[in-house]
Amino acid sequence: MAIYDQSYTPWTGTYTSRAARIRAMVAMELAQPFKNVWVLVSVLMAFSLVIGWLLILFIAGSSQVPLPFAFGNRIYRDGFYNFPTGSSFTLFSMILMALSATVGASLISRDLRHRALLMYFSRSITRVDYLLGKFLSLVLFLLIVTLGPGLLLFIGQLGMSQERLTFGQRMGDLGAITLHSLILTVPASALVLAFSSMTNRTYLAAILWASFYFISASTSEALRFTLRSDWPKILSWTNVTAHLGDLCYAVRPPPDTIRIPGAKSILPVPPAILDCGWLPPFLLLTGLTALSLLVVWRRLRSVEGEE
Amino acid sequence: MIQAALGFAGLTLRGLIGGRRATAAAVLVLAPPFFALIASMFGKHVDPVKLFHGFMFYFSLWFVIYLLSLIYGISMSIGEIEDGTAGYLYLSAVPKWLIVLIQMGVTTAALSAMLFVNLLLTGLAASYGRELVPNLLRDVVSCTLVGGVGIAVSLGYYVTCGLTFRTPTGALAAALFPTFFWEILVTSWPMKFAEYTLTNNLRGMLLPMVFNNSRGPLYRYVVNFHLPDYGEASMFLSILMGLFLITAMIAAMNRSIEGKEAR
Amino acid sequence: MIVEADHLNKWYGRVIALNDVSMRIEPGITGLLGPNGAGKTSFMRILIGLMRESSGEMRVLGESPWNNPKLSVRIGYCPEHDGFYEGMTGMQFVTALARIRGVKDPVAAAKRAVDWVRMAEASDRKILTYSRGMRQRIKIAQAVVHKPELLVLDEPLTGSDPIVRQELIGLIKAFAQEGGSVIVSSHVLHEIEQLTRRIVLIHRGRLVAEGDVGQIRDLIDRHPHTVEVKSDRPRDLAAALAREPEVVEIRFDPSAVWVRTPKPDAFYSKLPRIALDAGAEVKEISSPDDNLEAVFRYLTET
Amino acid sequence: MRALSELNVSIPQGAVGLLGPNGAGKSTLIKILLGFTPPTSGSVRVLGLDPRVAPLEIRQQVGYMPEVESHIPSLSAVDYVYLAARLTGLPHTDAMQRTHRVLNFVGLHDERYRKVGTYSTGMKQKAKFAQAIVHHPKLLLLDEPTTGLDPRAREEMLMLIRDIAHGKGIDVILSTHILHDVEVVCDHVVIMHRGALVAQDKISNLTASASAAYEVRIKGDRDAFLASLKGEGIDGAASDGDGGLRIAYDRGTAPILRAAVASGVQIRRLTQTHTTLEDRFSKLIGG
Repeated sequence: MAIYDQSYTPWTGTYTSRAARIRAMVAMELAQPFKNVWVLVSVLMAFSLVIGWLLILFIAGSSQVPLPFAFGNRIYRDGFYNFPTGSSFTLFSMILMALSATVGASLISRDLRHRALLMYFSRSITRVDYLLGKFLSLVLFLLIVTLGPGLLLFIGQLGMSQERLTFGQRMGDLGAITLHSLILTVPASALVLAFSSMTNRTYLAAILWASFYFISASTSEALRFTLRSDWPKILSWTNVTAHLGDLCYAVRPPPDTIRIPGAKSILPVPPAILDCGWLPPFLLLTGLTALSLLVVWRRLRSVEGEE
Repeated sequence: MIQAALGFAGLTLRGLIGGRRATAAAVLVLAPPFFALIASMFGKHVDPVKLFHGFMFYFSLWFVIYLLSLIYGISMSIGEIEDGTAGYLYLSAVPKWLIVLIQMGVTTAALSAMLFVNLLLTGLAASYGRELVPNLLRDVVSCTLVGGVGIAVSLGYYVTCGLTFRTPTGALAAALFPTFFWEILVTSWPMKFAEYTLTNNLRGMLLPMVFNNSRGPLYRYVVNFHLPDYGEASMFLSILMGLFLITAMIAAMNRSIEGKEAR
Repeated sequence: MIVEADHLNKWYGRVIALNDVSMRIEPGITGLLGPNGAGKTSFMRILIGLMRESSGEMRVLGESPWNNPKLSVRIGYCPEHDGFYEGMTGMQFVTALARIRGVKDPVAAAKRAVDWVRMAEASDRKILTYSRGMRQRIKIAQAVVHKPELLVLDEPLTGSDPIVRQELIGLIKAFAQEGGSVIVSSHVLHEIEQLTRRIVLIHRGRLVAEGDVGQIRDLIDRHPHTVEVKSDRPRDLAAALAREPEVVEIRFDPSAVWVRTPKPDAFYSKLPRIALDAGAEVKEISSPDDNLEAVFRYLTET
Repeated sequence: MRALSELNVSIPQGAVGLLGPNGAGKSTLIKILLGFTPPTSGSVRVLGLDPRVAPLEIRQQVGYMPEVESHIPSLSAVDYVYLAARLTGLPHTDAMQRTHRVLNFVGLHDERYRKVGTYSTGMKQKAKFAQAIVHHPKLLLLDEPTTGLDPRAREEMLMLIRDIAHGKGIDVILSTHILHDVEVVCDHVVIMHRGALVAQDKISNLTASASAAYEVRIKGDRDAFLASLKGEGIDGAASDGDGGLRIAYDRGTAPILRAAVASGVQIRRLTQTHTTLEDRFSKLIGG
């Protein structure tokens, strides 16, 4: 008879790389939000926007009615990411805000509340790894609800659009939605993490982020109204992200004419949301992202050594 | 009993100051005057009345009241339960429904006071370097009254959420999602439902009190729906206020304060 | 009867915290004893009216505690976990709680309570700065500030060092001597023993036993014990022990003898005599079965 | 504030107890060893490495069990320990195997799939212990591992630590203010007070010169027993604050047994302890 040792046994083996450690952290964090029914509901909401569009496309396609609104890449910019166009509160950015508030706000505040940082930092990771892990997990989660529906729409349009496009144009669209998704998710994630690291009460972090979002929007709105000028638009989070997102599609303007018989006209392209090109908003977002990450980093440094 | 009730009022007031939430509230209260000041300092051809009304309309009476009541509504219900202090409160000479009533009454009054400060400062900031906004005090007081109703209604809803849900995240989600999708999105959409949002009712009440019943550019967004007039709005809001007050009291009467071991 | 529980149940979702608990508690000090997670806290929280039972009935001082503020002010409660308004001073905290419980002169009452727990010097400092022992004492001060008839203390002695523990025990006893009733929970038998002889055992949400400490100790002797005796001459000792009728099983190795006995009481009485007669030097006597945990095992697993 | 001052200590291999009252600087020392906080002045070597230079390498070979809860309540014990293993750098398969192995070892069986947030204190401590050993550290730092545990859970935890500290190739530093824990687990003890080293030696050395004492738990008439002890010429009997008696006497157990026979009480437990360590330690705490 052979008896095998069931007690503690030593382990020998090779350690994985730091990247693999961060990946493990991301995988764990990514699995968390889907256990929450509210989060699932809003993820479904994001996808249902797209599914609605695909239905419309399908019906229009099968009855040979061209939809001017869906031509070019306007289906992404006006129909999905920036819908409803021109509003200071686009539906999609609200969904994103609510999702990042419920999912992201707990990421660091929960570790602060339960002192889990001690466990993390007694492991073979640095502060930067930790920060990167949390950041990536939030960005990836938000990409699931931004790029995910975007890709679905892209594939649907591939099959049902009544427009003939070259391969280059298709790839241009793909690049544009990817870029647009990143613009929507990356700065938001950084900001949420910053708020999350400021307090050990998750709900407060979420409220802080929501406050930031709405204050930026309403300040811009109120200033625009009172000053009767357009520059305060840049103060609004929604406007900045929507504007930069819109610019992603500028490579491929919608066709002037549509060759399909029966199509009468094309809706005019709405003017740019901000009249300042891409640089100022881009700098603004980059600056905010960098600042937020710096805040988190500083905060982690002060927390790590604490009792 | 009366003394105990007063004790609650004192305790609630104490809870309003101190901690991160007070900082957040202070930021919320001071942000509009700050931006208004910047606008009136650096803006050219600024009309103080427009500036003041714009901030009041888009800022104080829209976000500030909801976010303030959200912060305090959540922290005075599930927040206290989570921190372990609710156990002390609910072992008192005062029935739970009355505790909630006192807490909500005091908080509403205090938040209205904050709103008053906020509006007054905004008005003063808007008049910086120019003549004072005419009827400033009248506008501030009437807007505070209207805003107070909004605070009472939303506070009632948030406290109900905070007392019904078992975790702060659940309560927050239940509070955030409907409010913001309903109040923020639907309010300015040209659709029929828009007349049933809290915000549009508040704005309806504000119309005769501040804007002399003339729909200026601020009300231009009202398309395809009927803006409730003063009577309709006050009726709607009182019903809502009573409803949420009652649900909050019922929730308090039924809430078990569990220890940490339950989770 | 200060507490009467009748078929009390409490569930959290599918987790059961209390399972059909019926008991009566008389005035005086009563110890609620059970390991971590036995359901002591749930029982206490139902008792003071913070939680509602899932089914069954609880009566405290003749009334139902749920949503009963008149009863609430007759009970003082000291929770296990720390939850304070950290920004308040100890005095402010106790005064505020005295006020909401309808005490006539809250400031004087708070002062009395704070003095009573010997926190007078520190009472003007913020709770934020308090040490563990001070937090424990301020919790007790708030529990007695409204002169309750019944004091409910959840694990008041856990984690405090021996000096603080003795002080707290003194306070609790003093409260009982002035005519109050106390229900105190713990997971350590001798902590409770210093306070009272009346004990209720709870394990896995069930009432396991109740009675006098002596009876509980007798329970320990009602089940078989394995006794380890370390000695220089285990062989001789084993031979002597083997003659005793109480011994059913004997093992030994060069350093110790293990004896299994179904009658521990009789066995322990004889053991010193036998060892002396056998001329063996006893180095140690110990038994894994001579403690409360063994009682829980014995009572719940058979 | 100065937490450690002029501390010169070299901690040998094996199971070492870091003993001292609260605020003695034990936690600070551990944090310096892990590289969380750099020492204001002076130098440290852990397993031959400098924590300021190579904290990650050290942490791969060191397991740490913090005093505070430090868990993630929404994760199951399996996920929690697995995450800890992955963060140290174990590959997926190894991490999964090790996770289940150490959870078995610490005695978390069916509960391992439950959320850690729902655990009792004892189970939480076990999960914390599991995450500290999952990567097979060379050195295990345990900060007050027995706080808040009921007696049974405490013994279980001490047995686990003793088991891991002997014959598994893991050195243990056990920081605690409870003497009993050190005596059960460790071979070596480092006593600290107010940030300074007070004593450091093998436990056997510290106790060898000591006069022995006996801890006795009796059932029966305590006063009669004490009187009989006096009759046997033993005076130094005192309550040990733990429900038993401490008898300072070192010439065999026979007089104690005779006293028990004479007074008719039962001896339920009789163990030998050592006064010096106890005395030294209580002097420190008192002073």
